Amino acid sequence: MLQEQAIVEECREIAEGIYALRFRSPLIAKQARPGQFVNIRVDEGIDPLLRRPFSVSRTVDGTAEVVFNVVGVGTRILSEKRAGEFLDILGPLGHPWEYTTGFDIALIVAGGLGVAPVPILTDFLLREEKNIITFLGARTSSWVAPLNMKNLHIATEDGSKGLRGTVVELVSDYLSSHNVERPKIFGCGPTRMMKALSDLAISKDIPCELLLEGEMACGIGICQGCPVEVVNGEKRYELICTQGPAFDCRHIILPS
Amino acid sequence: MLQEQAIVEECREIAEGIYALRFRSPLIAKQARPGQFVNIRVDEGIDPLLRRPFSVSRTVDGTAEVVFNVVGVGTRILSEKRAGEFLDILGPLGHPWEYTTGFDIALIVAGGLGVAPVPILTDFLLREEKNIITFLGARTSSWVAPLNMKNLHIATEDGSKGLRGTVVELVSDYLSSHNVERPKIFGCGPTRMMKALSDLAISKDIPCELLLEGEMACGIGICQGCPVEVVNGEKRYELICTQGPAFDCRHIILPS
Amino acid sequence: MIKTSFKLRNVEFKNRVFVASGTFGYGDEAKDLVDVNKLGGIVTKSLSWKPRDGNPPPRIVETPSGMLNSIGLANIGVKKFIADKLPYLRTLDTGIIVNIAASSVQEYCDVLQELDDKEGVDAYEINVSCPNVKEGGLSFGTDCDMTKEITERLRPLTAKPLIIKLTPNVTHISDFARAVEEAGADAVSVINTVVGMAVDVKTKKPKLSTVTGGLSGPAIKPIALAKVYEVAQAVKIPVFGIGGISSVEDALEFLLVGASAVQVGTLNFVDPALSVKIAEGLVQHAEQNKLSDIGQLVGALDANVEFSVLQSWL
Amino acid sequence: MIKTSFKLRNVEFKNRVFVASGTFGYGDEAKDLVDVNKLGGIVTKSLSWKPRDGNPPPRIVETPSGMLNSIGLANIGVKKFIADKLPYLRTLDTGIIVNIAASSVQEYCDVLQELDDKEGVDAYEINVSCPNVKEGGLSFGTDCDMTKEITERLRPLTAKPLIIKLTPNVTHISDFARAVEEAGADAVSVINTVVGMAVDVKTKKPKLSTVTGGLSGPAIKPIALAKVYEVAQAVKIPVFGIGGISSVEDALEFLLVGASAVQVGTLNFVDPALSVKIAEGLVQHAEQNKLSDIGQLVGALDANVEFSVLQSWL
Ligand SMILES: Cc1cc2nc3c(=O)[nH]c(=O)nc-3n(C[C@H](O)[C@H](O)[C@H](O)COP(=O)(O)OP(=O)(O)OC[C@H]3O[C@@H](n4cnc5c(N)ncnc54)[C@H](O)[C@@H]3O)c2cc1C
Ligand SMILES: Cc1cc2nc3c(=O)[nH]c(=O)nc-3n(C[C@H](O)[C@H](O)[C@H](O)COP(=O)(O)OP(=O)(O)OC[C@H]3O[C@@H](n4cnc5c(N)ncnc54)[C@H](O)[C@@H]3O)c2cc1C
Ligand SMILES: Cc1cc2nc3c(=O)[nH]c(=O)nc-3n(C[C@H](O)[C@H](O)[C@H](O)COP(=O)(O)O)c2cc1C
Ligand SMILES: Cc1cc2nc3c(=O)[nH]c(=O)nc-3n(C[C@H](O)[C@H](O)[C@H](O)COP(=O)(O)O)c2cc1C
Ligand code: FES
Ligand code: FES
Repeated sequence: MLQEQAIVEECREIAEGIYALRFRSPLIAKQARPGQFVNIRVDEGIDPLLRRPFSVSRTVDGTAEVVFNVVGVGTRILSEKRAGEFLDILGPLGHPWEYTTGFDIALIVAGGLGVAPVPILTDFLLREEKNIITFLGARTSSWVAPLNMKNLHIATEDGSKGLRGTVVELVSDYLSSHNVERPKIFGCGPTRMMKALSDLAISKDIPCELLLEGEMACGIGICQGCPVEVVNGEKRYELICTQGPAFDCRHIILPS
Repeated sequence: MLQEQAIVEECREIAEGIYALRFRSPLIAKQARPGQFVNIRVDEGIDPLLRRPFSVSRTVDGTAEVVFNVVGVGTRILSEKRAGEFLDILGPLGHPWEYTTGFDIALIVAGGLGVAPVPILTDFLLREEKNIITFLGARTSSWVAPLNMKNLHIATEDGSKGLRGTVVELVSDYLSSHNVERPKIFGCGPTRMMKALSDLAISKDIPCELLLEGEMACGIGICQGCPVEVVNGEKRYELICTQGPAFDCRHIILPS
Repeated sequence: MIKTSFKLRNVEFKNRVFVASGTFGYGDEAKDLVDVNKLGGIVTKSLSWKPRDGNPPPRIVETPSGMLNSIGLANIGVKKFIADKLPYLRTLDTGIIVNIAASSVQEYCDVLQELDDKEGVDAYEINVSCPNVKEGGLSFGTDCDMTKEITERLRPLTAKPLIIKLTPNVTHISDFARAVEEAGADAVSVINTVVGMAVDVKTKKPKLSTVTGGLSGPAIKPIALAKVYEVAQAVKIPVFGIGGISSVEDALEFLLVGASAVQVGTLNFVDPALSVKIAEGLVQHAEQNKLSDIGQLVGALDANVEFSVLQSWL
Repeated sequence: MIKTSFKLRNVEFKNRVFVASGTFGYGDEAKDLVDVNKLGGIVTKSLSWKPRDGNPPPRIVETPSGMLNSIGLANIGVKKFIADKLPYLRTLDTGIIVNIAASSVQEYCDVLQELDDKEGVDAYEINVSCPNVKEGGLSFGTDCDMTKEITERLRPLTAKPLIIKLTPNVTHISDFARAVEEAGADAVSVINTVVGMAVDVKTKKPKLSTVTGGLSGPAIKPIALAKVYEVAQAVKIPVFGIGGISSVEDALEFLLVGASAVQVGTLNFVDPALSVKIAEGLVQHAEQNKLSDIGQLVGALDANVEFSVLQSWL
């Protein structure tokens, strides 16, 4: 973990309102593991005050990339960054997905901007020589499709692209019609999707780690601002920023 | 007076840390009189919260120009504006210099960024067919010199450029060695300079109007935030933004 | 047609958006920039019996997302207001709420009585954030008994709506709201500015001539919302929500926590047309949410009240 | 060599810059990012007798130039702190101030006594912004008598510096400062967070699970400065100035109005290295201004005190 003034290498719109920002940081590029995030100070001023957390999406040649949706003032400012500007970045942060042991086939399930960490996850799974099946919501598939996605299945709710239905229905159908040996689900997306995915994983008795989001002030465990309720823990809450963002779906109670 | 989203036509650095920003506004260009100002919202956010006031420096072909020094966050943001961006502008505001009657020869005396309104003042004085003698501090003379300045006298305190001494000493010397018929002083600059200028005007019995600055929240007379102490007024204070910024030097007590 | 109006005692205001005292002059200065006839009303600058010069400069300083002021209640005095400003205000098709400031209970009464038979005054807002000269300059507004006494003394003097504007600089603002409700106030305005200060580290001098001043603007919006919420839970009379409103969403927040109407203050300096935009935005919001009356938003907060006892454990 | 240290009772702190309670965890989390040995000290997260889960999410919401929190004093409890955190803290070359929270006077005493014979604890800071369970959850900190009682009860239990951290959510904070000074406190910390709230207008729900929370960050800096100034005028014991500090200039403002030391809070989340930058920046400032002791800045405000009585006329 370090705080640095990284140089922006590129910031481009990859789909409507969705941007990929790449910055130079050999250390983050080297240390980041799938599911970890960086906490970015979008502006040197004091409004907006807090850093904004983003999953590391890819790491290439000493650079790291984040992919984000413009939803408010912070992401708007970030989307206006240009190559050569400096960006105050803290990272890599958080507890990554367990991508090495306990499974043979990785089922990656991402909805919406949950697609962001899928490229880095795929990279590391491939290094571990795992089999991968990827289920994505459609919106950003045009960006990730040309990357290293494996066995890509795409869903849209209206069936306009890929299969019709939610991404979780897609996984469910797939599991019903295929024999998947020693699978593990890697989930990332909106809370509602994660809930459905968690239910599916539990009912099918498949290991499943979900990447959570939540309001964060610090991202490094010093503010206690990012609790998630857990079962069978020492305490009632754990911190998303340091004990997560990757959590075993059986360990957490997703907020309703 | 109007509030409008004006398009920036140009923003260029004219001397170190000093910028000229030109925006399209046929109405302000038409209505602005020498000494009036515009109040600019430098950013659509809420920090910095307040507008920033700047003298109208020139008006050309439906555009108006302001000239400013980068001294803080607002002027920094303003200096980064690019052609084509929108700028929320309120203006023209304030009570201008009386540039039409009561004198034949205009002595324009500007120190520091007080040079900003000199070009528009010169334009209007010329239209009134007044004689003009201009006394400037050196720093921005390279920018104004090629404009329409008349009978330009430049001073620097160290004598490195123009005459050695303060701009007020320059005027004083000039008045001692020349016979100036029906003069009037138009002063603009730092408070200390304005004080000396005021003293000079009073001792030589010359009419003199000074352009004041001061903290402003609204610029339009609704906050009572910009008082200047006056003598022989109905009240103890008048408002710089509406009753000024141009004041007869005999009417005001400059803050110490 | 969406109902936008709301009634206070015997006066119907066209809608629930006002401009706050001291942030819109006497209502005539910004007439080229704002169509005040689209507002619920204008609250005037505080008026005292005699004209007041106000404080020496600097009176204004910007702070993070806010500003401090110490205007010193500079005003033209009630008589000049009646002679010079009221005739114009009378021609407007909007509510005119005259704000009154004073340094003694008697002065409050005198100013109100001077105004009460004049045409064009719809209601009074009483600024109790003024130094009580008898008590060595301690603010009336931080003394619950004094605040109540002012209300009790003013109540019999007028049949028009009497609004007491409360200061946030007290421990339990709801005590003050209850006291003035009991004393017959028709509404409360919440909040006036929060005491604050700023220092110029180069000169080592305070940035305001009076050392401390009043903090306003978006910075105080969270504080104002909490105070409005506290007051709205405590009293039945309507609350004017004030503090840092800079958007339609901000206004909605105030309505949801229990304000019956809102006042736009500091942001008038930044965007004089904002109050009208908010009035229009509320109507749009009502349309989109199929409301027939903006009043349906008032106090519509979906809060788990049980949890709120946890608040003291921050 | 410029003197940076300052003494509180029997403890010498290396310099006048600290990190505030609840904004730096237990001091070990950010060790890769900040060299805490360059600070005057660390104030720990508030500790209670038993571990506390804290409040449900959301606990955090950003506001204009600030943030609201309602952590609910989530903490590991004093015993686990002693077992798991103190051994590491003991290895540091910086002051360790343990902050204590409790829901009864007895609990304050118990926590302090549990700590008092442990090596590595330099001083206590008492967070009185906690609900007094006996009084139905009303905060100790808004009750001057309770605040005094806590101080009186704790004073005989320790020879170490006892710092009482005051809440700004009261009418006259100087009354509280005087009360704890009388009761034997060695210093006061000013301020804790300001009560505030925020609403999600889409869901109509409060943005914090507890409805209201504590406002911190640059937005409250003007309020904090005014409170520190008020307290510093009222008592002789040192004041820790806290509230929205985001730069060396901000720290200077607090020193000038009378703080003997400062604590950096919310800004640790934004720039974990800020406190060290401020400690270094103060030394530079002293060099540039030819001061031999940072202490020369304390209370060096050049204020015209006569004017400050005008403050109530905002
Ligand atoms: C560990 C982590 C990883 C994340 N990774 C990504 C990512 O890879 N790509 C991406 O686009 N976003 C990601 N997010 C969400 C991202 O941080 C928010 O979208 C961003 O902070 C919004 O900032 P803003 O200033 O634009 O929006 P704001 O103005 O702060 O808020 C606008 C809207 O977004 C919502 N919002 C704000 N913060 C969050 C948050 N932390 N989580 C969910 N909703 C939020 C607000 O409730 C509001 O409705 C991640 C969040 C976390 C905690
Ligand atoms: C009527 C009027 C006309 C003006 N015309 C011009 C002009 O033509 N060109 C120009 O460069 N400046 C002009 N100024 C000053 C200009 O408004 C300030 O420089 C500007 O507001 C600073 O904004 P900032 O955010 O960059 O600085 P801030 O961060 O707000 O402040 C930085 C420094 O500038 C000082 N400062 C801030 N506001 C003012 C002010 N209003 N007057 C003097 N000092 C201030 C502050 O005390 C501080 O030391 C004018 C001011 C007024 C009132
Ligand atoms: C410059 C200024 C002058 C003010 N003058 C008055 C006044 O004369 N009387 C009064 O009751 N309130 C006065 N106020 C307080 C405002 O009416 C309002 O209550 C406060 O500023 C909070 O709202 P805001 O954050 O929207 O500004 C003044 C506020 C400002 C900023
Ligand atoms: C997330 C958060 C948690 C806090 N926790 C505590 C706490 O446990 N005990 C305490 O005394 N103060 C606590 N505080 C208050 C701070 O120590 C400080 O007094 C306040 O935030 C004002 O300073 P700031 O504006 O620099 O943050 C907390 C503040 C924040 C933002
Ligand atoms: S975001 Fe601060 S502890 Fe997790
Ligand atoms: S700046 Fe508001 S009255 Fe002059």
